[in-house]
Amino acid sequence: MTLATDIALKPKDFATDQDVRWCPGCGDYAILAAVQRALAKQGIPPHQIATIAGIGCSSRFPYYMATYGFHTIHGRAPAVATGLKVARPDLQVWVATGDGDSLSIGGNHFIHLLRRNVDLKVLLFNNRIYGLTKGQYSPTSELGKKTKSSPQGSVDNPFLPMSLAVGAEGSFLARSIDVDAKTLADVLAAAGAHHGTALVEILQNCNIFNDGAWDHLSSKEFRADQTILLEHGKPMIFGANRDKGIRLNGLRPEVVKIGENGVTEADLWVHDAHDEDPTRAFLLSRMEYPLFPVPVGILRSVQRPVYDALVNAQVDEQKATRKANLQGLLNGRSTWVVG
Amino acid sequence: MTLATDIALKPKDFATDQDVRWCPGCGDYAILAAVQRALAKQGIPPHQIATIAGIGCSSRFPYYMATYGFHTIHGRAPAVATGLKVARPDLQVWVATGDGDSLSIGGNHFIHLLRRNVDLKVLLFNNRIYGLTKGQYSPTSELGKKTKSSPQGSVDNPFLPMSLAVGAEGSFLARSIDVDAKTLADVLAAAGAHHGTALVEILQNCNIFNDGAWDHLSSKEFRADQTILLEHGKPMIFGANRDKGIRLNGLRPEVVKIGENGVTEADLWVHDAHDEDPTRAFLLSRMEYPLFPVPVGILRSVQRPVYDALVNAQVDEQKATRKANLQGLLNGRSTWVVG
Amino acid sequence: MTASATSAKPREVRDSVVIRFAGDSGDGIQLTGSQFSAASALAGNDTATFPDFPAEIRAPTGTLAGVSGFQLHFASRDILTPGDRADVLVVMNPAALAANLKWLKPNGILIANADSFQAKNLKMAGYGESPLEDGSLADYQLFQIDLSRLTNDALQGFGLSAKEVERCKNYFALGLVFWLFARNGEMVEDEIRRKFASKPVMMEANLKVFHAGWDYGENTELFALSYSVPAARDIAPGTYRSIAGNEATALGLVAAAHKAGLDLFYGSYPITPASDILHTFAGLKEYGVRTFQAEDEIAAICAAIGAAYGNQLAVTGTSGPGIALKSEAMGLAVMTELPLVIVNVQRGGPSTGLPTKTEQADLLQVLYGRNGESPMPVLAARSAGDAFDTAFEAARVAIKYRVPVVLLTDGAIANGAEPWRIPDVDSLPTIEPNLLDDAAKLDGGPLLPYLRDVETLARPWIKLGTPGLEHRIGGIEKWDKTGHISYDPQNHHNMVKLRQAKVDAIAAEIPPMHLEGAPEGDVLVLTWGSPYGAALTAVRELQAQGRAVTHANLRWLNPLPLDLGALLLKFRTVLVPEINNGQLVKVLRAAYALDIQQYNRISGQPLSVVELRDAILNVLPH
Amino acid sequence: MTASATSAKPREVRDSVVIRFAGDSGDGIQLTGSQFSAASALAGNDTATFPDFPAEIRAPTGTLAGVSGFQLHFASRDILTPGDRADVLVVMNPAALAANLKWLKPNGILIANADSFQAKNLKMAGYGESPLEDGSLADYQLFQIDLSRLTNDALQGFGLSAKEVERCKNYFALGLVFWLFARNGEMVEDEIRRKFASKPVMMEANLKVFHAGWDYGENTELFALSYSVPAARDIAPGTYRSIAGNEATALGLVAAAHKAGLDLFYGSYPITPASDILHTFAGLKEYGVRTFQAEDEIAAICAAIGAAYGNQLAVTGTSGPGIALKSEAMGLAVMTELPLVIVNVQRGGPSTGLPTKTEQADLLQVLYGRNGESPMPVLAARSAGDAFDTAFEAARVAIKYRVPVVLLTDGAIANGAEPWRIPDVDSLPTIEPNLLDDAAKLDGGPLLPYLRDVETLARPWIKLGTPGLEHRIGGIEKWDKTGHISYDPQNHHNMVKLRQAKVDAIAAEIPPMHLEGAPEGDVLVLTWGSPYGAALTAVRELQAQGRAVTHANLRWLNPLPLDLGALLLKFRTVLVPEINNGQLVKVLRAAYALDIQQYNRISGQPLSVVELRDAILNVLPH
Ligand SMILES: Cc1ncc(C[n+]2csc(CCOP(=O)(O)OP(=O)(O)O)c2C)c(N)n1
Ligand SMILES: Cc1ncc(C[n+]2csc(CCOP(=O)(O)OP(=O)(O)O)c2C)c(N)n1
Ligand code: SF4
Ligand code: SF4
Ligand SMILES: [Mg+2]
Ligand SMILES: [Mg+2]
Repeated sequence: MTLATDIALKPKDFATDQDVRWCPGCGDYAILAAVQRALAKQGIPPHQIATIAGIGCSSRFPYYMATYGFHTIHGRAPAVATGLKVARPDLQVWVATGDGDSLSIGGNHFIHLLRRNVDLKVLLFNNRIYGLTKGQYSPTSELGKKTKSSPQGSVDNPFLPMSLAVGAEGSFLARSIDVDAKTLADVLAAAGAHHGTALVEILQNCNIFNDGAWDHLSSKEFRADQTILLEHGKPMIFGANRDKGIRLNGLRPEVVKIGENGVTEADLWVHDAHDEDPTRAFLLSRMEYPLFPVPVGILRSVQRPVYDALVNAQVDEQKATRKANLQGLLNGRSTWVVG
Repeated sequence: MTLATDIALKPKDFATDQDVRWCPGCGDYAILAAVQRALAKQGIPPHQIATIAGIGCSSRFPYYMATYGFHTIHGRAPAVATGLKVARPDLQVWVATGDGDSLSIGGNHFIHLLRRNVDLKVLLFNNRIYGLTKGQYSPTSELGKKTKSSPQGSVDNPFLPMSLAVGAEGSFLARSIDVDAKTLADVLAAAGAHHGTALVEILQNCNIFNDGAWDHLSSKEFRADQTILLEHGKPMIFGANRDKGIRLNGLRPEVVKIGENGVTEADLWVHDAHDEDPTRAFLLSRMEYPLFPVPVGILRSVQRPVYDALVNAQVDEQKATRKANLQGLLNGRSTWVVG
Repeated sequence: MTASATSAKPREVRDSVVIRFAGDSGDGIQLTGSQFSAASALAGNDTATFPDFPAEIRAPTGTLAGVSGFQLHFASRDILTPGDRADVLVVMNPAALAANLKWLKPNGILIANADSFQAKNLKMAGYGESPLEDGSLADYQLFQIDLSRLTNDALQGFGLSAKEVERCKNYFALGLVFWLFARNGEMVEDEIRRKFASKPVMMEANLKVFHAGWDYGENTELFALSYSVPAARDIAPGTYRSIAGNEATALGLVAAAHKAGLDLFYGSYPITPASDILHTFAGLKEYGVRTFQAEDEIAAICAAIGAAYGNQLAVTGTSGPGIALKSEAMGLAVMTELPLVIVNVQRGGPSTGLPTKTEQADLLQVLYGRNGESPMPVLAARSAGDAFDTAFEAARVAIKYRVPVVLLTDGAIANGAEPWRIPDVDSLPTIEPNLLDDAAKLDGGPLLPYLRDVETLARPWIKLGTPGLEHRIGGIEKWDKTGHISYDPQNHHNMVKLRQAKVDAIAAEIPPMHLEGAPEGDVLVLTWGSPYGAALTAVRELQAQGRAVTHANLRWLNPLPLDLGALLLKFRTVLVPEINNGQLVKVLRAAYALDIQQYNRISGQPLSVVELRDAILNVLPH
Repeated sequence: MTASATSAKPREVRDSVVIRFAGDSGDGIQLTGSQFSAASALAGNDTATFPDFPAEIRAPTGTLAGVSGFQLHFASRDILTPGDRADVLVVMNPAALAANLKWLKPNGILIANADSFQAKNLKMAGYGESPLEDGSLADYQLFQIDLSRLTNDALQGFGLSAKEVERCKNYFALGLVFWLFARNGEMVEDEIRRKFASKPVMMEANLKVFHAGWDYGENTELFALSYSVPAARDIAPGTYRSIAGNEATALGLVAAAHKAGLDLFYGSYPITPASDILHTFAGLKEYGVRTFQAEDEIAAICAAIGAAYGNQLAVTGTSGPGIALKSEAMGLAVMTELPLVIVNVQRGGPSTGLPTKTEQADLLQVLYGRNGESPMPVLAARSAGDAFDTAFEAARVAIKYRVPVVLLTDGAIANGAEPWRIPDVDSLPTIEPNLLDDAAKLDGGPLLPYLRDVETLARPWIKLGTPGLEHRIGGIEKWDKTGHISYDPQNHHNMVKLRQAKVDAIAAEIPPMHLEGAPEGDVLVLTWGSPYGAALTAVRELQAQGRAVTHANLRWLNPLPLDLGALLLKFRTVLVPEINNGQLVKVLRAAYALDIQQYNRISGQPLSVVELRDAILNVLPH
C-alpha cells in the first residue's frame, strides 16, 4: 500500500498547469480545491496516486490533478480503475464521475465495483443533469423535470444513488455538498483512509443547465435545517438551533423537536456508521427533502474483504506454493520425442 | 391493456412444438410448466403476450412459449422489452433471464428497468452459475466458489438480487423455488396482475454445473425450516411444525420459537407487502441462509407510476392538445417563397 | 421605425458575402448568426452556415478555448458551402480575433468590439500589445467599435444591471451588420418580442439596442458605404425555410412514419453532435413519436429493436462512439431482419476524439463493424436539406426490405443550416408497411416468418397481437422459411448468402448516377456526405474554365449504384475527397479493383472549395 | 496384461487414418477422442483433431441436437487437417449415425452400438426401420456391437448401478479401437487411475471394461484384421505434446510476459469458444497471471486497459459478439497508445449466430469496427500450435510499438488439438519493455508522454508510481509530444496520419512471405487462419501432380507484408479460400487494386481438402 511521506505536501502540489475549463461558477471548482487540500493533508505524494475518470464535465477532473491520470470513456472509469488497482495495488486510485457517467451508461460497472469492494475512492459529482451534452435529464433528475429531451417533463423515476449503492453492497458511503468545504474535507479524508470502495456523492451545482438544483440544501439559509451532519457514535441532531433530531420509531425515522413532547437527546437515533447490517444505511439513504433533513457525512463505513487484495493474495499464495516453471508448463503432462 | 378472454385456456395452449433442449433434470422444466399453467389460468390468450429473453440456458424460454417471442442478445432483454412495451402497451410482456444475463452483463438494464417501473414481468432464473457457457461463477455465486474460472475459489462478493432490486426502486419483488409449484404459481399470478415491473427470482437447480446449489432450501426435508412463505397481512411463521416465527427487534429481524420465552403469534412481524416504504422489503432481502429462513412469496408489491403508461399518456395528451399537421411542421416558423 | 428603413449612404452590390461572427460562448454568437442567416434567407439569398462550437460548455470568459464562431455565406446565386474565408469578421473580444483572423480574407472588413481589448483579455488571448494598435491588422479594413459602451449609452434609464446590459450587446452588433447589408430587421424584432414576452423591460432594451446598432451604422462616419446582396435568381421556385441537418433528419423520419401510417419510436442516448435529433423528436409527440432516453446506446438500439418487433417505425441515433456500442445489437437487427433506421452523426475520432468537430471516418465502421457477415444498407446525406430526403429514403427501404439501414450525416451537416425547399407532404411517396396482420392471409398454410418476398427477399413483418401469428425470432441462425433455430451447415451458408443478396437487391431501385458535367472526361470528382458542396462548387469553377471535370455524389454507399463501376471507367482519373483517411476509396477499390485517387484532410473542418480546386488541378492533365 | 499386448491377427499397414467418434453429449465422446488422439501422438503419428460440439449443454439423450462428435486424423506423415471424411466411424446411438454417416467414406468401417438401436432412439433420430437392418448401410463395413450388454457382462460382480455401468461403455469402445489400431493402452490406464483415484471401484471397473474392449477385438471373429499406422518420419525432430489452440494462445502470452519480465493481466467475460483461455489463465497464478472475470466484455477490456496503463502485459479475449462490445474501448487503446493484446476466437455469425461453430468472418470487424480512423495491427494464427507463436508475436509487437494488437483464432483452432513441438524457453526472443521508469532519464527536459521513438514511432510506456513522471492520458485527441488535449485542426490531421504510420511501420519487420512452391506460376493459394492446413494439403497434392500451384499463408493481416503486392502479380490467378464471404479478398483488392479469386463456404465447418483441390482445379488452366 501507498505510504504517507514526511515531506509536507501542499494543495498546489496536486494542481497541474492546465487551464481549468469548467464554466465560471461551476460547483466543480470547489470540489477540485477540496480534493487537492485533502490529498495534501493525507500526505501520499502525487506519484503514488492515480485519478481515473469517465466522460462528462466532472470527468475532466484528472487533467487538473498533478497525479497520474486517465480520462477514459463514458461510464467506464470504474472498470479501468479496477484493472489498474488489481495490477498496481501500490497506488491509491481515485475515480471521478458524474451522475450520468456513473448511474446511466456506467451503472453496471458502478454496482459491480461496489459489490466487489475494489479499493477505489469514487467521487460522484451529482448535479442531476447531463452537463457536457448541454442539459438533458439524468438518472438523478426529479420526475417531471423539463429539459431539452423532456419538454413535457421527465417520466423516468430517479435513482437515489445511496440506496442503489446500499443494494449493491457498498462498504463506504458518504455524501457532501460542493460548497460545504468542512464536511467535504472530512469525508474525503475518510474515503482516502477506507480500505475498499469508498463512494462519496457530492451534490454539485451546474449553474448553466441546472442552476440551484441543490439550493434547498446548500444555501447557508437552509443548510442547517435541511441537512443533517452524521457523526459516528453521536445522536442525530440538526437545525440552525440544533434543536431538532431524528428518532427511530420501529423501522421509521422521524423528525422530532428536542425538548418538545418530552423528547430528549437520549431518545435520538445514535449514528453507527460501522454497523455491519446495512439497514441503517438504507434508512439514511431514503431520508429525502422535504420530509427529512438530508444526511451528509459518512452514512456507512464497514470493513469487508477487498477484491484487489484477494486477487493479489491468491497470486502470492500460488507463487509461494507452486513454483513457476515455464518450460515445465509448456511441456504439459505428456510429451513424446521425435527424431 | 390486455384482457382475459372467456375461452378457457390450457397450459398446452402456451406450449410450442419445439423440442425442449435443456439438460434432463434441469430445474428450468418445472419453471416452464409453471409459467404455462399460470398463463392459462390468467386467461390472456397467447397472441396478446410476448416473451423476451437474453442469452443463457434459461433465456431459451421464448422458444417453448406459444406466445410472441424474442430471443435477443446477452443481457439486453429488459431493453428490448422496454421498447416493445412502450410501443405496444396492449401486449403483456414477460422477460426470461438468468443470473448472469440479468445481473452480470445486463445489470445496467436491470436496474434501470426497475427504477423506471416499466410494466414487464421478469423471471430471473437464479442458478448461481453460468450454465450455457459451461460453469463459470456468476454474480450470485458464493464467495470462495471453485469453478473453471476460479480454481482457487471466487473472490467476487455476490449480489443479493433482491437487495439490489430494492436499491433500484423495484415495485414488485417476489421469490420462489423451481420445485415449489404452489408458491411459484402464486407469485406468477401476482406478477401477471401487477402493473409495473414485477421481478420474480426463481431459485433454480442447474444439475450439470451447480447441482444442489439450493438443496438446503428446496429439498422437502429442509424447505419448511429454511424457507418462510410470506403472506400479506399474516404473521411470519415457518417451520415444519409452524412453531417458529420472525420477530422484529428494532431494525433487526430475529428468529423466535412460538410458545417459548412467552413469545406468541402476536409478537411476530406481520408481513406488509404493500408498505410504501421499502425498508421492510430490504430487511427481507437480507434474510439469508443459514441465519434466517429464506423468504419466498411476495416481498414487496406497491403501486407507483408506470413508465410506459406515462410515455403513452404524454403522447395522448399532446395528440389531444396540439393537432398534428405535418405540412405545418415541415414549414416551420418562417418561410419565404422563391419564383 | 424599424431597423429596415433604407439607408441614405451609397450601397455597393455584391454577388455573395461570407460573414463570420466570433465571440465568447456567452456572447450569443450562435443566436446572432442564425438571425442574420434567417434574415438573409428571407431576403431571397441562398445561404449556407457553419457553426463552430467550442468543446467546452463555457470555458472561462475571454479564453481561446471559449471562442464560439458562426460563419454564414449568403449570395444572389445558388451556393453550396458556408464559404472558405470571410469577407467580414465580427469579433467580440481578443480571443475571438486571435482564433479567427486566419479566416478573414485580405482587405476584409474586421469589426472589433474595442472595449474588450484590455490587458486581461489580451493576455488570455496570447497578445502582448493590442493588435488594434500595433499595426498588425493593416491588411484589413478595421472598424473599432466600443460595443459595450455604446450599448450602455443606449440603455441609460432602463435601470438594468451591468451584467444585463452586457448581455444586450450582441443586438447592437446585429443591428449594425443589418444596416451594413441592408437586411430587414422585422424578423429580429418579432423574435425579440417573442423571446422576452415575459420580461417587458428586457424586450424594450434589446429592441432599443438593436435599433441603436442600425442607427450607428447609418449615422457615424465610420462606414462610408453599405452593401447589398440581391435576391438569388437561379434558385428553384418553391417555399423555403432554413433548416439544420439534425432537424431535417428528424422531420424526414417523421414524414416517413406518416406516409407509412406508423408511429415512430426513437431510442437514443445523448451525444454530441446527435442530441438535437432527440430534442426535436421529444417535441413531436402529437405526431405519434415516442422518445426513449435510454441508459446507454445499447439500451437505445435494443429498445428500438423491440419497437420494430412491435411494428413501429423504429429509429436509433447517435455518433461514432455510440455506433461502436450499438454494433452487437445492429447484428441482432440484421439476423432478425426487422426494419430499423440507425442514424450516425459522425464526429472526429478515434475514441472520444474531437466531439464537436466534423469527420467522415465512420463509413467502414458502419459497413463492417459487426461480428460475422452482417451486411446492412448505408446511405449518406450530402447537406442539411438533403438529410430530409435521405432519412425518408432510409426509412422507406428499411420498411420495404425489413432491414436495418444506416443513415450517415456529420457534425457539419447536423448543425449547419441551409435554405430548404419545403416538400409538399402530398407529393411524398406513400410507404406500404404491408404488415402480415391476419392469419387468414396464410390461406391455411403454416406461418413462415422467414418466407421471402420473391422480389425484395423481405420476410413478413408480422403484426404483433394478431391471433394465430404467434412466432419467435432471435439472434441464433435461423432455418430458412420457418425461422426456427438452425445449426445446419448448408442452411447457414445459404442464409449468409441470402442476407447479402437482400441488401444487394436494393441496388436495382437506386436511380442512375446524377452527373454534373459530361459523362466522360479527365476527372470525375466523386463525393459522399458533406464535401459535396465544396466539391461541386470547385468543379463548377473549373468547368467554367473549360476543364473536363465532372462531379457526382453517392447517396448510396451500400449497395453501390449498379452503374457506378462503368461510370468510373469513363474518366482518366477518379478523385474522391473525404474527411477521413480514404475510406470510400477502400470500398471502391475493393468493389472495382480500380486505382482511385484520394484527397484527404482530416482536421475536423469541412473541406474548402479552394483546396478541392487545387486537388483537382493536381490530377488534371497539365 | 495391459491392452498394449500385440495382436495375433494379421495387421494391415496404413499411411493415414481418419476416425470419427460420435455419440450423445453424455457419452464421453470428447474424452474418448482425446485419449485416442494422445495415444496416436505418443505412438509417433502426426495428428490433427476436430471436436464438433452440440450447441446445447445436454440436449435430451438420443436426440440429433445432442450429438457430439470428435474426428481424429493420424498418419505416418506430416498432416495438416483433421481429414475431410472418415475411414472409421464409431456411433453410440442412432442419432449419432444419422448425423454423421455423411462423413464416412464409402466402404469405411462403421462400428455401431447395436444395443441402442431400439424403437425410441430410432424415432428420435428420425429413422423408421433400423438402418442396421434395412440394408441401407450396405456400402459400409458394418460392425454391430452390443456395447451396453458387453460392458454389463464385463462388470458382473462389481455391484454397480445400471447408470454407472452405462457410463463405462465408452471405455469398451476405446479398448476396441485401441486394439483395431494397435495403440498402446498404458496412457489410458494411467489416466483412468488418476481420474478415479478417489473411487477405486470405478477405477477397476473402467480398467476392466477397457481391457474387455481390447480383448473383444482380439478374440471375436468379427474383425478379421487390424491396422497399424507407423510412426511418422517427416516430422521435425523435437519434443512434442498435443495442444489445443486456446491453451496455446494462453501459453504464448504467458511466455511473452515472462520474456518481457512483466506480470500478465487477463480481463475477460466467458463466451464460447474463448472461455478456455480464461480457464487456462486462471490456473496460472504462480506465473504472475491475474484474471479478472468481468461483468461484461466492456469492463473486461477497460480493466485490461487500466492494467496496461499500470505496466502489466494486458490481454483481453472474447469471440465476435464480445469484440463488437469492446470496439469503443479498442478505440481508447488506439488513442492512448497502450500495449494491449485483444484475442478474438471467431465463431459463426452474425449476431449470436452459431456459437459452437467456426468461421472467419470477423476480419473486417477487427480491422474497421471502430469510430474514426483507428488503425490496429491484426495477426491470425493458422493452427492450434501456431497460436503459441502468433500470440507471442502479438504481445511482442504490442509492447514494442505501444499499440493494441488483435490476435485472431477461430473455433476450429481453439478446440482442435494438434501435436506441437515444444519450444525451448531459452530460445524464445527476449522482449524489452523499455519502461520510462526514472525522471532522470528525461535529462532535465520536460516529460513528453507522446514523444515518439524515431524508429518505431512508439511513445514512452511510463512506469506508474515514479516520482516526476506523473502524466495524464485520455480519449480526446492529443497534442503531439505533450499529449495534452488538442482541438487544433492541423494537429488532428497529423495525429491521424501518425497513428496510421505507426501501424504501417511494423511491416518493416515482417519476414518475407514463405512460399510452399515456386515463386511464380498459375495459381497462388493465399490463406489466413484455419484454412491453412486444408489449403496446403490440397496444394501439395496438386504439386505432386505437376501443377504450377503455390501456397502462402498470411500471419499478418495488418499491416500486410511489404512483399505481398509484388508476389500476387507473379501468378496468373490468386485464389483466397475463406470461411466467410470474401473478407480478405476485399482487403487485398483495396490494397492492390487487383482482381482476386475467392472460394467461400460459410457453413460453420472447416474447409476440406477435396473442395479446395476442386476450387484450385477450377481456376487452373485446363
Ligand atoms: C459512448 C458515449 N455516449 C455518450 C456520450 C456523450 N456524453 C458525454 S458526457 C455525457 C453525460 C454527462 O453527464 P454527467 O455524467 O452527469 O456529467 P456532467 O457533465 O454532468 O458532470 C454524455 C451523455 C459519450 N461521450 N460517449
Ligand atoms: C456478448 C456475449 N457475451 C457472452 C456470451 C456468452 N454467454 C452466453 S450465456 C452466458 C451466461 C449464462 O448464464 P446465466 O445468464 O446465468 O444463464 P444460465 O445459462 O445459467 O441459465 C454467457 C456468458 C454471449 N452469448 N454474448
Ligand atoms: S455545464 Fe454545468 S457542470 Fe458543466 S462545467 Fe458548466 S456549470 Fe459545470
Ligand atoms: S447447463 Fe444447467 S441450467 Fe443449463 S440446461 Fe443444463 S442443467 Fe439447466
Ligand atoms: Mg451530471
Ligand atoms: Mg445462471
